[in-house]
Amino acid sequence: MINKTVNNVQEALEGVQNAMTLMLGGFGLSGIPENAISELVKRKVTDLTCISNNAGVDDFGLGLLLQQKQIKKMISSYVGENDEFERQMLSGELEVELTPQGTLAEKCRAAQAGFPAFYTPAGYGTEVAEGKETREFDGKMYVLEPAFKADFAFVKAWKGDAAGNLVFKGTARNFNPNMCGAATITVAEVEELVPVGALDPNNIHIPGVFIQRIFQGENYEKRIEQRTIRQRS
Amino acid sequence: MINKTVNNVQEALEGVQNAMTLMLGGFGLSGIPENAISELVKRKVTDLTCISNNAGVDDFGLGLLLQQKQIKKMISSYVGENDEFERQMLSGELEVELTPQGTLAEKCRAAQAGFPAFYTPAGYGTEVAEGKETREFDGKMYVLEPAFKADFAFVKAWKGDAAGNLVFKGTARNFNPNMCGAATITVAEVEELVPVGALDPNNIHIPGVFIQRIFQGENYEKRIEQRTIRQRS
Amino acid sequence: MLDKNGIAKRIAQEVQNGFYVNLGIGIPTLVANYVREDIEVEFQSENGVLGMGPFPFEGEEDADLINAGKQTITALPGASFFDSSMSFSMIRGKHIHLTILGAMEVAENGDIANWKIPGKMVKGMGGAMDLVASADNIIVAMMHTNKRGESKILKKCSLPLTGVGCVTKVVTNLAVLEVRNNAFHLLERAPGVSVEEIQKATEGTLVVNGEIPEMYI
Amino acid sequence: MLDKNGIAKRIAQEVQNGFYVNLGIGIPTLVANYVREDIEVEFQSENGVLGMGPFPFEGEEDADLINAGKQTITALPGASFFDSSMSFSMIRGKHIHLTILGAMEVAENGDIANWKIPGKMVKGMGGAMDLVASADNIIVAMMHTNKRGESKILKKCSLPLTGVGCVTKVVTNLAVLEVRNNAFHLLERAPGVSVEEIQKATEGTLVVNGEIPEMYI
Repeated sequence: MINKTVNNVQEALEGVQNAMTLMLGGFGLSGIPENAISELVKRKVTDLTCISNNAGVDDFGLGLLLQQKQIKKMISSYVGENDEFERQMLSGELEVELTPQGTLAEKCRAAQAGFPAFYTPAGYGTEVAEGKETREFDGKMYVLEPAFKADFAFVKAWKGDAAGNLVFKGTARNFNPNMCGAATITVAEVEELVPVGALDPNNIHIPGVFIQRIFQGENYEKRIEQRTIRQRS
Repeated sequence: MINKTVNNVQEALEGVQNAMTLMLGGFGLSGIPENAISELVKRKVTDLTCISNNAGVDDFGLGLLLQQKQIKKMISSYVGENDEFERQMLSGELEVELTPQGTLAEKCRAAQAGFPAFYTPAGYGTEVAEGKETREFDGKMYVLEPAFKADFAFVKAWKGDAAGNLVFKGTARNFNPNMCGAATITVAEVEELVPVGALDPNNIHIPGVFIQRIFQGENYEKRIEQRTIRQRS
Repeated sequence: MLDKNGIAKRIAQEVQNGFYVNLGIGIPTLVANYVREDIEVEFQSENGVLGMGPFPFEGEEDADLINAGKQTITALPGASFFDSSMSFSMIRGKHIHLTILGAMEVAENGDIANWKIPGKMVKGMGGAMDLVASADNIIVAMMHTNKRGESKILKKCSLPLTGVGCVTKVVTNLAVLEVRNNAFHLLERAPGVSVEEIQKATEGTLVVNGEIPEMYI
Repeated sequence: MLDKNGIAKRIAQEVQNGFYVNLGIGIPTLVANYVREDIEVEFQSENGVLGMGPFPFEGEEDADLINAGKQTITALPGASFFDSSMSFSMIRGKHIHLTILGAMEVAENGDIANWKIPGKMVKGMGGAMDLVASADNIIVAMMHTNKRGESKILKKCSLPLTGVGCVTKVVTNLAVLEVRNNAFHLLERAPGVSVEEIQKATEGTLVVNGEIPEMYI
């Protein structure tokens, strides 16, 4: 067994530098690497390109990095929950590359799986496809999308072990598995670091081979973005 | 919940006809859809194109269909365990399309996921790439491989429920998940059909949306091809 | 004339037994409330759940269980969770039978715009571009006109497109329209709404063939 | 001169701490027996297991747990099972550090042939084409010559290729060769084997630089 554990978030982020491209898991605020984001804020690294489906909210998630103006460019599919984001984008301070959600996921997965590019129907005929190669297969048009290239991927899992094996919970899974192994270094933070052998090998969502560093996360807030309930009848 | 259960293998194979293209899960004899194969033998459908990583052995797995000369063409990555296969191939009775194992898996997954084709480095510069489009990305050469098109996919899971959700066991998983939803109709046979709700939604390998029919399989032999053991010291 | 719930109620009639359905944010989310209970349907949310149930009871909300609108939800028996890549495999691979989503504009050739107003609003397309590019059956839920009374049912979209030639049906507060052969074919009128009123509110080509029945809601 | 176990033993020295390793059928499978026990290594089998352990004890064989050679195996603590697509994501995505496989022929430009003898034998390539096209570090384990004494270390492969320009090292019963700049660079001699013997058994360009040490086995 190859041991991937590091002692803390500081060790986990060793090597992160200005102007790097980072992938960050999560959908909305669900399943985001809270510890890594906090540490990025502390480190004050700037000029970052962040690949993340969303941009957090004003005071949580990637919103914290936006507040500090650490992000040069966002690659996301949906960013509509964040006033500071909108301000920076409209003022031109922030570069934004909007990418269809399924394309975003697959650009991660392509990087993980060694595919240089792929054809997807998403965005054909829209401004998303402008300047991109398109091609017909069986009478339908597709857009060629290249795999992402990133320096670090930060993912958050529910449980993990020293071998780097990960298990996610509910819809907090989302982009996290697709980002594992899609960057030069993948850092996993987990709510619970369990002993090796405690995870059923049949139920591991991401095998440790895709992970370079894993650590026990701390103080998860797991904020709910849209609390919706129904009445007990 | 959309109920996918059918009563038996006969119902499960309704609509299978001569000259169809079938996908069959399994690696070697591990995780093969034994019940579906038996029923295909009984139905005496012929001129089949079978997509399966291996071709079984002489008297088990797809070897049973080869014995009855029901297969016109095999699409596989490795077929070296089967004398009757070799005989039919060398005599020209059987058409064989050998495909690298990872390419085979991804041609299934591409069909499942709505990708028309993909670029893979496997086979570049070999006879596998002859007549195929090749292309350079970042200084490396890739071969364009189209997604499979199949009429039926037959997969074998360990556990499943009426919603079509599937869980596989050990290395019997192999190609089975990638073939789910990769054909017009996907038929899953399971060792144990469990009540809806019994499977942890977090640990489902294949969601039921990819499955059209599911049934409780019977009389699994689960033959071991290469029994290797070590001595107790 | 229908309100949002009325539109959702009418669209719910399009949901057939055995359908996997993806519901967009807004009016589409309401559709789940009106689907007949005697048919088998499963709702997919593209952030990674199939078999989505109603909102949770108070105190049972789970930050790890949300829908594509970031709302807390529940999962029904038989549900499954999966990653984003697999979620869009379901969508791109045409395993989802029906997509219901909102729009800012729809054109008579089936084009749809719903993600960007240049210079004003750019929230992003989320999963909408994948959905409309992949699904065979796309129903748009929307108001027939905007707040200034201008038609959103157009000859040609003026806003940046989400997808081309993809919308199959539009259900608005005024009418049910089928999009076919570069025209909106009027299928049904909302209760109390005349063909003339619909014609007036429609900038795109409207085809009216014979007697147009009122919706049965 | 080495036997099969000797070749495996020598190759085991190439396995470094922290390596994920894919072992082909035949001699490569034996390598696992000789890896130093003080380093962390995991073995992947492309049919869908990472963290492969030794063969099971008698009576503990499981039809649902085999390796790429269809042999019954065990899984070590920390192991994981996955589908074929993900297995080749590991391989194609360069997450596996070392691939060790057998060959029928290797050429001085790094080409390898190991899956077909036209008209005689066609077992198929299995995962070999994916492995050699993807891995950065490919070691071939083979006999230096065939049964008729003819060299298998060639200027150019005569058999259908498995991959082009990919082999980095060859370990045979006679020598350790590095494949670089269109030549086989002799790194080590097998115990008791002279440079002349290796030269005689090698049809491809052999580069001999300075004193060639004997292997330390």
